[in-house]
Amino acid sequence: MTRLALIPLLPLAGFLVNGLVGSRLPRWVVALVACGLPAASFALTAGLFRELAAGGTPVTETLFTWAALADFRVDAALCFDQVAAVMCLVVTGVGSLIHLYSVGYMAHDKSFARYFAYLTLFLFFMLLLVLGKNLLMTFAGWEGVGIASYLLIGFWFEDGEKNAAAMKAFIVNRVGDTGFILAAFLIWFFAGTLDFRGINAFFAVAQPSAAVMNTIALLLLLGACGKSAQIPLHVWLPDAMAGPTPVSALIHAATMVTAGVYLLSRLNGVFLHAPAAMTVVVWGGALTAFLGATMGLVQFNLKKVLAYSTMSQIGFMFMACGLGAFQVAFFHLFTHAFFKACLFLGAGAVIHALHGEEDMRRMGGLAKGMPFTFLTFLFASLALCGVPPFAGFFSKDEILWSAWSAAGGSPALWLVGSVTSGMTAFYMFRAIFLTFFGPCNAPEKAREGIHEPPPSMAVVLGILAFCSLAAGFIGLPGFWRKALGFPAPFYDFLAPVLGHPPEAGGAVHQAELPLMAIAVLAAALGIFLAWFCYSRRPHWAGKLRERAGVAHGVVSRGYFFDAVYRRVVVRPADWLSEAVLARRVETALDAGTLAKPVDGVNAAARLFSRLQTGSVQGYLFYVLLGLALILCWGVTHV
Amino acid sequence: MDRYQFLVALAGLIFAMGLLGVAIRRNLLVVMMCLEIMLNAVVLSFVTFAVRSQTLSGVAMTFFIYVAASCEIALAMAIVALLVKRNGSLDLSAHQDLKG
Amino acid sequence: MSDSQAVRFPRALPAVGTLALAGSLPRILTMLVMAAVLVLSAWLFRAYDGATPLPAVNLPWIESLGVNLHLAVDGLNVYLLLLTALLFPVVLACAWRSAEARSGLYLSLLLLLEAGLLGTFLSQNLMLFFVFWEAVLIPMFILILVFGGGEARRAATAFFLYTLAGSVLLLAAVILLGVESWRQTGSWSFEFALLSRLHLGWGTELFVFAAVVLACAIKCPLFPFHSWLPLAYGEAPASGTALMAGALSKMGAFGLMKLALPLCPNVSVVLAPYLVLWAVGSILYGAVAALRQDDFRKLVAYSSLSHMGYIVLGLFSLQEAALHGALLQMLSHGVAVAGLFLVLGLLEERLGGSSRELTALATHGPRLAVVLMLFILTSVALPLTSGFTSEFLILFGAFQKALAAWRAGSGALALVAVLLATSGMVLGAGYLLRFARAILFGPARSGSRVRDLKPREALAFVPLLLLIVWIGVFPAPFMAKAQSAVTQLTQVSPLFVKGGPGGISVPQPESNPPKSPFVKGGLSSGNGGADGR
Amino acid sequence: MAADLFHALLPEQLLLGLILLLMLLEICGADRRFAGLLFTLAAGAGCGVLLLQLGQGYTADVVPGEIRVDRFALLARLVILGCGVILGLCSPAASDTVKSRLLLASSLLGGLVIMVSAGFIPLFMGIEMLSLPAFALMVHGRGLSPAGEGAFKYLLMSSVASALILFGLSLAYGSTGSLAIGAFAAALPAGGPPLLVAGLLLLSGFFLKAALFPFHGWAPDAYGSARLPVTAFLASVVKGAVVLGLVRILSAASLDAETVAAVTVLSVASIFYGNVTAIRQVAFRRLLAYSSIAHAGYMMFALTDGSGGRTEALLYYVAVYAVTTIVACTCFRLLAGEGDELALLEGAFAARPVPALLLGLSALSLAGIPPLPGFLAKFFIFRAVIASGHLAPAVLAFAGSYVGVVYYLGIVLRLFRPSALPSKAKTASSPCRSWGGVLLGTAVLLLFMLVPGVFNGLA
Repeated sequence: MTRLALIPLLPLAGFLVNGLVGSRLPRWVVALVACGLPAASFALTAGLFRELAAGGTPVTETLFTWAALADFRVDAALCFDQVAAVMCLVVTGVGSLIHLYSVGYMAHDKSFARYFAYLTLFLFFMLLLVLGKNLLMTFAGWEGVGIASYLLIGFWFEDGEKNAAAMKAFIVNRVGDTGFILAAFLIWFFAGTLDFRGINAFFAVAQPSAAVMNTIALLLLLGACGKSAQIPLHVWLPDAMAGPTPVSALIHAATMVTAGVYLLSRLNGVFLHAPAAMTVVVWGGALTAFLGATMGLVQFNLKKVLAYSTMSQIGFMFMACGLGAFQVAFFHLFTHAFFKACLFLGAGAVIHALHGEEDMRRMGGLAKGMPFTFLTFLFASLALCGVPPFAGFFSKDEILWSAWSAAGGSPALWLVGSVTSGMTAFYMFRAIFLTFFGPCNAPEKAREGIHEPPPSMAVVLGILAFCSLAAGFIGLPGFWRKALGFPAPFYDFLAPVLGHPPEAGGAVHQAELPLMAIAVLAAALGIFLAWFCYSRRPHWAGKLRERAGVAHGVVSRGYFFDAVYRRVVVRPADWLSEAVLARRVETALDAGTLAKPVDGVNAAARLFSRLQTGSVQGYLFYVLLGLALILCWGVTHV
Repeated sequence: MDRYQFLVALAGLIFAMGLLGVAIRRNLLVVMMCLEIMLNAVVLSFVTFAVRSQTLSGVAMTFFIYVAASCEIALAMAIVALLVKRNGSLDLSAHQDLKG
Repeated sequence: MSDSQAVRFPRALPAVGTLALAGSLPRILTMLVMAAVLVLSAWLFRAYDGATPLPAVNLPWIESLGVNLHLAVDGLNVYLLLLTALLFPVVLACAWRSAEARSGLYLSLLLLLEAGLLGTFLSQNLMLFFVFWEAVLIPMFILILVFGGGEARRAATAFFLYTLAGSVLLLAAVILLGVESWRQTGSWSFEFALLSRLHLGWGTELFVFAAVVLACAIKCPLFPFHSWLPLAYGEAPASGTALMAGALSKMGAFGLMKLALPLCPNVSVVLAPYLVLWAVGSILYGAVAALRQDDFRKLVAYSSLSHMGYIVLGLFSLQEAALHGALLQMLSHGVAVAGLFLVLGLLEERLGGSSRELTALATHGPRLAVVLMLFILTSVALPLTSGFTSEFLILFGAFQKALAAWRAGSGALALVAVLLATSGMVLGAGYLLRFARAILFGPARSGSRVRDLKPREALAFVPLLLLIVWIGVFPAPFMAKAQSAVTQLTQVSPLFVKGGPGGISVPQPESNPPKSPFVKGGLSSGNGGADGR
Repeated sequence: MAADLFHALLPEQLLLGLILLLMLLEICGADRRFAGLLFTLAAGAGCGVLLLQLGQGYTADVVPGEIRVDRFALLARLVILGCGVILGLCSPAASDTVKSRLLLASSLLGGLVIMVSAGFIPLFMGIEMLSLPAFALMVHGRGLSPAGEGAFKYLLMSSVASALILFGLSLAYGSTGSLAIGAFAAALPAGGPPLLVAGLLLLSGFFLKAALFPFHGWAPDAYGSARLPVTAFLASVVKGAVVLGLVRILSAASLDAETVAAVTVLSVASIFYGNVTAIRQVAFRRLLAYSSIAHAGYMMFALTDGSGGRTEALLYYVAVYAVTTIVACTCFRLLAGEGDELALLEGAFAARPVPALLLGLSALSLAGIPPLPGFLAKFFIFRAVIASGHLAPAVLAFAGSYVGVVYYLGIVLRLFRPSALPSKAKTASSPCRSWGGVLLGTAVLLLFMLVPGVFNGLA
């Protein structure tokens, strides 16, 4: 059992221990197991990463043969190459931190062990997804992650609403998974292998036809959209906030939602040869980013704001992938994991302090009560808005730059990106001002309860805030690399798998600086507007809302996606099932096959038994009749 | 149409009359008699064929037919006596209790 | 003890058990008998090397007509042998505390049922197969009748007569095959090996195929022939329903695999796409019907209808992976649906049948809830469970075949069907999670009488769950067992298309079928109909 | 010659001796139980002798042209006598007076005579000897009950049948010149119009005696009115002897296409009529009557077979059908005593499990559900029918038998699951002897199930 296999198996062991005997163990043992095992697997990942970074070759390990048929052979195999290393680091790193954070957050919850069992189960499936060497292993992780998120979203299952949200999440994910599985079938039909390396190699050499390539790419995109909550399969993400906040931090910020980007980057061989699909990815990403940001503006629930922000940021990543700049998308994924997790955990601390209150209108003025949380929240927000020197600036700017300069990109695309990042800044700081500044309109008795989160949670917030600050420097954009002469280790590390970022010529580099400046200006403008609307003139927000009127209504109802799905999908299915099938078809079938034949036979029985009149001479008449018939038959035929 | 065919035709005719008699007549005793008529018709045909084919098995059959017929009539009369005692009438249509 | 005696035991033991049970010996003896059968079957499962069928009993029964008691373990029935042997002890363990477990009639009916099922799966003689195929009806009928719910009389009669209607034609087909063997080889024989080598005319083959498909479609059941399903599953005792859904429905699929494919290869190949469409219709119908079903037993019954559709889809894709998937699905669905019904049975037994109180199980009976959730997840085809392995292989194989057929220009019917089947997985998730929500979650009720699962009862479910995870994680050894039978079935179809670029193009189906079998001289004039390729 | 005569017809001699003894007992008014014992002894000895002769493969031309003992004769007589033994054991001591034993023995003797006949004269005598005691048995000890009416109807129709057969025989005699069965069977396929009419008349006569569809009028009334043991006797031994008599005449001759078509139509009609009407019946004996009409249809279906194997199939069918009917009737009487309504069976399984189980199993066997012997019997017949190319009629017959399953199922339903209304099942007094009969019958059925080739086996 080599170290690579241990990485996913340790969280599985954690799940089994906490799941089976967790309720009987004391809480500290459960916490130890839950935090220790992911940490151990983080250590293992770091060890392997160090070897890989020091010029090592990707480690692959075949556990066993899953299916060995005459022509369909697939093994249960893991592969630790550059892309997997980065994802593994993020998953195990952020995962362990969130486990630590959860110990404090869920301290007083009665099913403590069950929570950690589900969380480690999620880690196991995510690692399976990331380390999978072929599409089958990744799909196993893919759906496993779906069921883990179902269990975690519906963790407090007494409340029917939460369970409905969990169900919605799983079913929408399942729609995406159908796309994924169909793509896998198509890939096998043409490439004859499910192995990532084999697929990329095959499609690099022989592309059956543009239509086939685009179909495969679009099906993969459907799968990615399902998992990464991109339009049109994004409706489950806001409802997924029903789960505990650390869950949202882990699943709906750092790891699961980025699985889509991972899949796109993994199968870049397919996407690079499907130009039509690439444009769909780009504009899909851009549209999601923009709509996500607009929806974020109108939210009052703190976690929902962050959820829409995640959706928007991943839209940016999809945009980068669509432009062929997979490594840039990856870098943004890397940095986003840190600051978005920090934001969610910060929000968790706030909600924890206010005993479950999530509505920003009943918060305010928490900066005084929770200075440290406010500071980490501020750091992460600045990173998210792309203010230098925070990590977000470097990764988002690189995306905007490739939006401008890359082959698929165009100034219009860049403009959408910039406007969205401006809006991002606005809604983030709107949240900050509503939560941390201004009068504290929390109910009386809740006010005294406002306190800094316990040290276990604070430490995690600190680390993540620091990473949001420091993570940017390992992937400097082209201009700074030239100016400061530092190399970009992140991109160099990913080069063997995802290739180098598009090395624009020297002259074009000059254009990068003004774009960067514009982006920063947009962010600053967003922050100023938020400050102006929400702390200087709080009543302006109300006026703005009336004037927006119809637009505000549309946006706040999530562009009617939910309503459309309910009317187009859910209600017809129920109608079909209840009105048509249950009432008409089933009863018709029952009557047709069970009731009518029986009545027919009984009627025949009544008719036949009337033949028995009781008179002998009647019987004799039947005999004569029979005899006559036979004789006529005999005579005519002889 | 030599006399054998005539005789056989006659036997057939008598047989048919007996059969119709059984089927139509109401009176129990008359029905019994018609049965006997049918058997006599059969005896006639047997004898005719015996003579035509100059073999004696037809004639032997006649004896057995009469043996069987007499036993049958004896039993039939006993049962008819039972029926008449039960319903008090010789009319066949009175004995129709079993039906359905 | 050589292999041959070994196989006879699983067949004879239940029969012997029945006799012992007529007396007053308690259920312990039944459990011993069933456990012994399980041990033997597991030993046979391991001993079967996947290629040479394990010969067992071969006593002549009706010598003059070539009907002999010929039982053997081969690739096709090795899974079902394990499934049947596993289900019965588990079902009895779950029904251990119930009232019926003390009555001698119940126990002997269970043993008769096991003997009949094992006989059907193991028989290598067509007539013997038919005899067991119908003989299984009697114990099941009496089981529903005596131990069923209020509507038991109607349900039992509907079940018995509906299933029997299918076998009216089947008996005629079986005898016709015997006649063909007599006509072509001079001596009467019903051995499968010999019958599959017979050269049937198109008319005969069509008639036999139609008869077999009709009988199996009722038994499975498939879409239009399922009216007896909700009735029988709703009224039978929990153990009876678990066995019906778990093992009896597999007889339908087994019949298709054992009779339709090998005995009527030409017709199977030509009609395969239509049967694929029919199977997918059944999948979708079952799934949609289960969506709004609030009676839990009927919901699981419709889900079983849908999953049986997957098996038929796998069988008639005539592709290696799909066939493996279908075989695994028989095992996996058998275990999962039996588990679901057993848990429902335990709940009904605890709540005295009032389904109104059957909610918020997760709060009142956490262990029971976990077991139920695991079975639900298997039915949802979650990876690392056997449900995923089988449905992935079925859809994979069906897709490859359908795409190859479409690219070769013989109609996109099958491809559309497979796409619909894949979307069936979303519907599956829909109704099963709705079922989970209705029964497991929701606000706790005060004073609910649900007693949680006792360790001894949980022990009964452990083998089922182990099998589910084993097939889910590591199915390769199972597939090796069935490899010989699957390759033999794929030989059936000359249209077998290898995956990968430039698959062999699909030759056109041979000339249109000549006159129908019912014309008086149609069949009797030697082997009528075209003599195929 | 004399030894040959004695040894060949030993069972008949034994029965004759039994009849004479019974007459003596009747005269000096001896005890009933002794008569029952004597009857069983004689019939049992007869069976023993037959088995011995079968073992030796004994054949004898006792009276050349008239009486011939061959393998079929031995087997057929074994079936008839076997049923006689089981019936003797099953009928309760209370109602089996010496006279009823006498009538039973003489009717059995008639049955045996039919089987050994090689000429039409002994055949005709056998048929009459078979039927007349049966009428007497129906009215014996019933006073002025409707049994008399049932008996009269049966008698009338049976006499008409005999007349028809005789007229047919005379025409056959006319064209073949001799009354030997062999000559008639040989001439049948080639024969001109007179032989065709003779054949049809003969067939109609036998169909009337076997109660096939258009000729079935008398069966429901006769079976419905007689006492249960007598109904069992009528349905099993009398019907069996008639069918085997027909087989004796036709032996292996395959009928021409027209007759086959006519017989097929009648058989299918008879199966459907019998099974469909039986569904509405509420009285057990009338249900048995319609079931026997349907079974007559199955049996006559075998006549359409042209591929050989008909005689073994029919022997097996008659044996299984007869024994199953006797076991069913006896179990019904054990459960419901003298009552006749099916409602008496409600919940009988709970009260008396063993007879209820046996009644259920014999009902399912009559319905033809495998693995019970009833199914094997149907399988043998329809194997021969389909082998001679009649697939469509066979499917129709299977559909008819499927419809029949409904009322057999009704019996099993009532046995195992009492419907809501309270059942007033009163337990009849069951003398130990009838248990012997039921167990013997079940043992024989088990033998038939396990060794179906019993008739081809006994070379």
